Amino acid sequence: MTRYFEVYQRDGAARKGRLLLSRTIETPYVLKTETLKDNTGPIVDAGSLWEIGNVEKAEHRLEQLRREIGDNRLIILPHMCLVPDAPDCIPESLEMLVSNTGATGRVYREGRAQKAADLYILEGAAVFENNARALLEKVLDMKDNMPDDTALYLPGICLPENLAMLVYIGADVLDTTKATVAAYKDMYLTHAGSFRLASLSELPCRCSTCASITADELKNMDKTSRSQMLEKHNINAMEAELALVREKISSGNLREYVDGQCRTRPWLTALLRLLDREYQHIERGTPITRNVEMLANSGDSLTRPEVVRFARRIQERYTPPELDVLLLLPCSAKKPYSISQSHQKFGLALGKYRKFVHEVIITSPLGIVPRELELTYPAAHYDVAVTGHWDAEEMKWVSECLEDYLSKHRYAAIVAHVDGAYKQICEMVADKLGLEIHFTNTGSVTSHESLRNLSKMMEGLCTGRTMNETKRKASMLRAIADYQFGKGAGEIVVPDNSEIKGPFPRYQSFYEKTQLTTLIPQYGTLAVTIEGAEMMIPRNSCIVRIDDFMPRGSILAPGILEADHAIREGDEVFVVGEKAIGVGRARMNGKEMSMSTRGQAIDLRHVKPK
Amino acid sequence: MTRYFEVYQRDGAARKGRLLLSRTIETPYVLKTETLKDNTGPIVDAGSLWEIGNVEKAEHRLEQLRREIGDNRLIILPHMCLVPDAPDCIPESLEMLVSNTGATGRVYREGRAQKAADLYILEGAAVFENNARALLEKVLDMKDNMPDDTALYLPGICLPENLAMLVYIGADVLDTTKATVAAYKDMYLTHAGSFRLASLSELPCRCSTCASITADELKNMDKTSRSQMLEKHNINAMEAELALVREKISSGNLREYVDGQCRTRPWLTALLRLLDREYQHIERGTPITRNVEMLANSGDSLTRPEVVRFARRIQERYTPPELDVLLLLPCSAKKPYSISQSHQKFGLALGKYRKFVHEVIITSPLGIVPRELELTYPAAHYDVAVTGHWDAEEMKWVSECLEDYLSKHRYAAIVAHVDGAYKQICEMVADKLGLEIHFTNTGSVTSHESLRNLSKMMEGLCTGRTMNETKRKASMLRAIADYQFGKGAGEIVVPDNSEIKGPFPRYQSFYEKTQLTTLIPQYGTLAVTIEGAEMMIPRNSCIVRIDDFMPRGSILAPGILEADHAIREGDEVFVVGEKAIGVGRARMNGKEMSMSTRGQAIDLRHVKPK
Amino acid sequence: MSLNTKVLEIRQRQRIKPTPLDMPSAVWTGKDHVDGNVENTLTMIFRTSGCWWGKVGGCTMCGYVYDSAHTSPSAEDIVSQFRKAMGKASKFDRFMVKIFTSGSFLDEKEVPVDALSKILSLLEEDDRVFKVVVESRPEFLTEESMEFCLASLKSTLLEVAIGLETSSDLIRKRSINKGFTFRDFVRAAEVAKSNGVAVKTYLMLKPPFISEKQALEDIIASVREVSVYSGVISINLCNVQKGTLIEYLWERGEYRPPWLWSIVDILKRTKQEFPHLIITSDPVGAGAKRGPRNCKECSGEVADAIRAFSLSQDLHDLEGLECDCRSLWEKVLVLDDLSFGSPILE
Amino acid sequence: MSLNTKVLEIRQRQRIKPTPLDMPSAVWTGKDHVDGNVENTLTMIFRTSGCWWGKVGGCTMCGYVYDSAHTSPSAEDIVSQFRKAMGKASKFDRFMVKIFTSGSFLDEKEVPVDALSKILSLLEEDDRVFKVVVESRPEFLTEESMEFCLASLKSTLLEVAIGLETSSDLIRKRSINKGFTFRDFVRAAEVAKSNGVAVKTYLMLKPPFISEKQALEDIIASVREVSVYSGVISINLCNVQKGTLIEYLWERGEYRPPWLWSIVDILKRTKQEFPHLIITSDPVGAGAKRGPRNCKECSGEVADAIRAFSLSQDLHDLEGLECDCRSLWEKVLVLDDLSFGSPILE
Repeated sequence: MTRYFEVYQRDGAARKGRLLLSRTIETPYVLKTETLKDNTGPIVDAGSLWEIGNVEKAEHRLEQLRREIGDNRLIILPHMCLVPDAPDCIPESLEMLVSNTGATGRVYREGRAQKAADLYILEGAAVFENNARALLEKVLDMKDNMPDDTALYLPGICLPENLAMLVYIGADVLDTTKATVAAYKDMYLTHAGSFRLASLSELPCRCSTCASITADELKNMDKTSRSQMLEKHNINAMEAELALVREKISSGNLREYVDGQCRTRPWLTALLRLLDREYQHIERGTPITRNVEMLANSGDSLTRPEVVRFARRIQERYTPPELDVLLLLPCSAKKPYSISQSHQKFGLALGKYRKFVHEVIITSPLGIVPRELELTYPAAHYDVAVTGHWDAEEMKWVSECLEDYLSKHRYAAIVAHVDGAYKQICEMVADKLGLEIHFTNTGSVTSHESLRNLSKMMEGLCTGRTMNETKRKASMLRAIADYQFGKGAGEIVVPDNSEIKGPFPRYQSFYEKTQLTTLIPQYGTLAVTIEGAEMMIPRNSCIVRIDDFMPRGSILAPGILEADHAIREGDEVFVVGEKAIGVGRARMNGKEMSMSTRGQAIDLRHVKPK
Repeated sequence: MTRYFEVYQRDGAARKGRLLLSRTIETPYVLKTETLKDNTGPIVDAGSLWEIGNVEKAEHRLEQLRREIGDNRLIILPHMCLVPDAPDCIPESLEMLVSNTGATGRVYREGRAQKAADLYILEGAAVFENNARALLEKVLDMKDNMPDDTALYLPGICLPENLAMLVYIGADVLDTTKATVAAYKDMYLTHAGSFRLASLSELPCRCSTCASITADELKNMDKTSRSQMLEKHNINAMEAELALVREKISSGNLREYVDGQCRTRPWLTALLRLLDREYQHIERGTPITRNVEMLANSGDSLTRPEVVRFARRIQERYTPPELDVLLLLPCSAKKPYSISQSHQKFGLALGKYRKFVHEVIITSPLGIVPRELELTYPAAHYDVAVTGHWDAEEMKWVSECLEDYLSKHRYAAIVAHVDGAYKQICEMVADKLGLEIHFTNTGSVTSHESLRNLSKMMEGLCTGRTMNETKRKASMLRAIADYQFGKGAGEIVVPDNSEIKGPFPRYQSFYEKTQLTTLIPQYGTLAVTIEGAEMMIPRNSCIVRIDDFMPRGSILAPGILEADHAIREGDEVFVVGEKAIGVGRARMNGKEMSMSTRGQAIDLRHVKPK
Repeated sequence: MSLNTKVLEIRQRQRIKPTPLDMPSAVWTGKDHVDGNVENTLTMIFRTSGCWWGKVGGCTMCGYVYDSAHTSPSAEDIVSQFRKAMGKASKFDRFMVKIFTSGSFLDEKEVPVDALSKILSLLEEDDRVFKVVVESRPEFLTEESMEFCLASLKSTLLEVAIGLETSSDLIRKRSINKGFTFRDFVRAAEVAKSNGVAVKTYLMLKPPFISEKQALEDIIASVREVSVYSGVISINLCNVQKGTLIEYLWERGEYRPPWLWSIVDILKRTKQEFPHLIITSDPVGAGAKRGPRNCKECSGEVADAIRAFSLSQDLHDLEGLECDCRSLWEKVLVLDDLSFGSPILE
Repeated sequence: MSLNTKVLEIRQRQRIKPTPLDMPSAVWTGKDHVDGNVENTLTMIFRTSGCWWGKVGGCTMCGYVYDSAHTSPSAEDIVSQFRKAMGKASKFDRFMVKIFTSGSFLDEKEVPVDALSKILSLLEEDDRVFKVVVESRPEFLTEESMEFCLASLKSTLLEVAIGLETSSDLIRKRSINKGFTFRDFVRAAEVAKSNGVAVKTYLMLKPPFISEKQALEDIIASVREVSVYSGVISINLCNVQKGTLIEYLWERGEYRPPWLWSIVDILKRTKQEFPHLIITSDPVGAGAKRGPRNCKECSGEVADAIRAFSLSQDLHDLEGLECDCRSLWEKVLVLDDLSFGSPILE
């Protein structure tokens, strides 16, 4: 839709992008509000119809302005703002205003059809400060109605304390209005909330402004100088927060930051919680995998999209191997679980019975992790605060995951080698489903006695189906394929009689001497070869259709005709064009690929001419 | 114990104080570690026995150092540090070292008898980074063994990200060791965690150092200059965080800040949770009331000391008025509840039946709030994130509070005018206790139909005991007195036949024309007159015994002979001396009053010579 | 939903209490600047059947509709209201009478012709009354109505007051919902003028949706355009009246009344430009949360200066006003223009 | 709990695997600086019943005790170990022999007198062997033992190596738990000297609890004091051996092996002060997480320079070493001194 805005990194609804104007503006961006009126900046406000008087004059002003400032600056088209609760009384003809050249911004009002623009401004955004539900509703409505490759500007609402959250819900552009107003009201802003200047005994900041003066000196300045100093500090605080948030997006842990930062104000916490309930919205932008640790560090971690997605995919896509005995195990601090001391001990205790046993790990916040998926993000990538105590909500969530699993999948026998909260969970679920679970633990799960108990229990139970080493490896790759591409994908890309090479965890599957997949341990995902891709393409999932060209290196969004909307950033995708097929890694989600006019869509790994 | 350290503000285990040395050092303080070796600073390290060689030489060095630098600088006495897990092999004679004059610091090692000092240093503190349980254990042990009016120094562990939490668990002095080391390892520190310099595309800070340079320029500097710049930034980040934390202590919302800040690292979250479980330790320093809002903004708010104390005092100290009908109501966003629109509607619906009814409000995170205590901190002072959804842990906690109440106090009838989670809680508890609860709500609790239902229900039930307006007011003051001073205090300070003057909520109780108490609406506490004090003193609680002097204005800690250890900051206390009795507000807790040699202990309001 | 529908919807939620039909809504005495002198004035607001425009929706800021009677007062009732009102002026030797209804005094549906002629005759007969000001929407200001009035009111001066609010048709239509155009006003003013009747114009500072700066500049432009037709301009400062769209928005944080600094600025600039024009403003409710205001410190003092100037027409009365909040107002002028649909609440 | 008890407790948790009694623990060949020349050396470590001091607790850094045999080897066993070891030197025309046990070669409980005299005689008989170095705790270095050795070893030079570790009695006692004093060392060294036997002294850089700077300065002071009694000083860089107190602490983040920059600094300063003293250091395990190290980039190169200097005794070999981590080490020297009981891990 735009030649002037490009998104290049995403995390949930947050994203990093660039407004490609007279100078490149990195987003998320905090606009110095007053520069909108200063025709020298990269973004210029054409003004309000209230002041211009009528649409003809507005049209004239717009034309003149565009001539004056050129195409590479963004004009906010003449607007006539109401307030959110006002009845709509804007002349229809105002919406027809367009600038035939150059970048434009438009005020967005719910319910009005939207003409093309590079930037949309949420009308009356500032009214929704402290109203989490209303703000989220408005932003979701707006996101539903604007293309992904346009920028979203929330005017007049930003403070250092809420900036991270505003970006997290999807803002690309914010402004300094509140920072300035606060300064002139003698309010001192920080990422941790605002202070009345009069109440401060020192300046809790080391910005270049605050480093130059003491609290008492500042308090004793005349009003204008004082306000100017405060304004500088407030804007510094906002820009520092902005830069931090940008770096947090880059490093893949904005969620962790927001999880803490939202505790500054109840409405921000409410916003986080409400946003998590808009799973579709936030999951769409959440990469399938990351190479940083995921911290599950508050009660609200149970609902973060990575956790919910993992649980849902287990529920919807996972098929257990054909074994009769289920062993439930506790998680370990070290990841993947199987390299931890405790799991190595469990393995030794199982010994020759291991081939009879399907292992499933119980954990908070992920719920359950079948052994085959222990490498899959975030199962091998999370860390939690360990106190030994599980709260009721954790217990509930994990129980629900286990309950869902046990009600779908039947075993001849279920053994749980667990203690404490893990055991309580097993008991609750067993009770609810009327299942018998054998508990083997006495004291500590790694004590000699407990481990001996486990061995003995298995000795008695393990008489049914078994799975040899090759099958076990194959079932791991299949489970990952199903997790990644959907149920049934595993059978295709890891057919029966596949050969599995490589040491754990660097497995590679071969079929009739041809390599089809490689397990990438860092992410716990499968990379597919071109031959694998050829087998997967008929499944018609994760497909990206491209135009009539020979792709190489990476594919840009404009070259894409259509893409599976289920594709997520980081997904393995199959490229199908008239000239070639290929396989690569998605750099944006499928909807963005289909709709965007700018940006890297796919890092191609293999191509094969048709 | 000390002439050189004074604490003047407390919040939980955190505190603001001053080291009164050659220059006054405000604590919490971040020491520039290297200055310990520079004999010109206010704190000087006399060195290690490992290096000095033997105790005689150490003694000599100490004497010489004291002569050189004078009394008003603090000397860290010669020490011989091991590491925490080392067996003790320190010569006993080393502990005997004393400086007969001037301020001193000592290294603290668990299990060793402690000689007097102004500052104690936790041996090997840095080893406990990332080990919440061990650090907390060590700090608690240390706090148990050192007087309250000495400073606690945790060396080598501080980072901007953990500073707030270290102060929250009780650190007074920290240092820059890690900031410097990080700088020389090309690590860029922020309150939100650390970054590898190489990974930064911009500097997420606006400190005077970062404002002077770009990320790329910094990366391209030679190693020494780069490290020096990074060190300056890292220390700036730490000092900004320190100043912020000090202001958060002043403003009474450090907990709220820590509640967010601890999400940076799992071990910090674990530390918060473990600390809350050390209720004795943290409650002791928590003021009884504050004049700022208390934010209950994460799952961990359910265990903060203010919440637990409120619930416990209801359980241990509260006696309901003698009425037959209990009405359970939902809380309101506006506080106190009774001025909210919803509660005003409930009141209108009750109408003439109100005098038959005892009202109890259900709320998260406080559990239950009897109407009489709705003004009492934090019942009138909290705010929560509202999403309409209650998590399982909240439900569990509130249910437990209600269950405790209903199992202790019997009514002829229980009515609950509630919906959603409130109703579920009532049902769970009714079920568990085998009680019948009448539900009157249909749809919304403030709908006409629901309110009519409530009226009708009351019409049918209200035939028993009643309470007139005066009694209702008196019962409010009594409940507050019991809450504040312990069960039975209400009967003493608001005797039968008291007259209650003043408009809600500024009630005053009179007995035989003499005023005994005033309700302070801001805090929801009672202020007692000298006549009231005379009646309370024989109860022997909240008593402070002073020496043979005539107190006026405020009482300093050294003037106190003995104080009730149950006294908390903000408590109303009764001063008993040979020359006079008095009544005032505690500025520190009872143990501190008894033990401290410095600091304001009591703001005296009334005195009467004996 | 159109603006009119929304306003009507809000109106219909209000309850109007029954009131006696022979008692005026309000009467008070005061002082006004009249033709170069400070004179006593008697202001009376009649309770009538109410403004016809207000009954079908009406202006977004107007709460006066709720002063109307629930049934139409008769001609006798209105005359009776007038007599009771005149009683308040017993202490005056000379005074001006200002007559308002919650709508238009010249609308026959509100004030029957019999009552109109009776009242004007009684005023003509009272020698103490030197001037009469009546308010009306422009559609009732016709050759006929003028002649009718002047027939009763011979030697006593007549002035008609018209609530134009702004010279911007866009704002009057889409923000205020006033229901007439600037052209309508001009026509009415010219009719008055040609009949030798003076015209007083009411303007309205800061209707909804308009930024502080836009509002300020709109009034300056309006004064300029109105000065051609009207010798007296009175600038009302919008306040939050019960049962209005403005109130509905204000309760939701979507409206802030004008700053007093804005009217000070307007008065200074317009009086300098038009020294002979009488420009007044009564800062009703100044300093209250529903009223025009600066900060708590200075609102009282600044409002007093505005009142003093309105009486004296002397710009010295507006000199020397200073407060820390003035620099905040200056920033608000800039930023409120760039907030895209939300007022800067402080 | 005393240091000795703790060390013993840790020792008792280790399992010692049964090994053949007639095989030495280790044998290797190398080059050493000997009296101004670089010579071939054959180093052999006998498996004996073990260090008597190690059996009752012993040194905090020493894991050699686990090289001892589970039952006492006989004199024949030891001689057999010797013969097998000598096989490794078949390619040499001239070489020096260095004999270690996990304790003291001169302790009769470890090496029976028969074995001792047999081995020394065999060495004397072998013309290729020009010098023999044997290690012993000082208590076994007596007039009697010297005379006994010299009786067998006539023309072949004898040197005794003593693990003094440090000249600080405080550190040796409370950090290393060595079980003898500097005075004991001096006595032993003087006995050797008076018998014309050369003394080589082992020092130990960075025992537990000691800061990097203290450790560095302690070695410098030790070299100074030892130089009076010993012509050859070899500085061991503490590494984390299995089954030691150091390992126990290291696993808990409470010990960091010394920086290679520290030994470079020590070598430079001591060699400058004592140009005629032979000062060597073998950076065993350099760069490994359990070994002495700088950063990943430079550890290899710096360790090579240290080895080169140890052979050449030429300070030029230590010139030109540079790495970004050097400035970190400089900061660590300052800060590790002020960390009050926790090492600065990096």
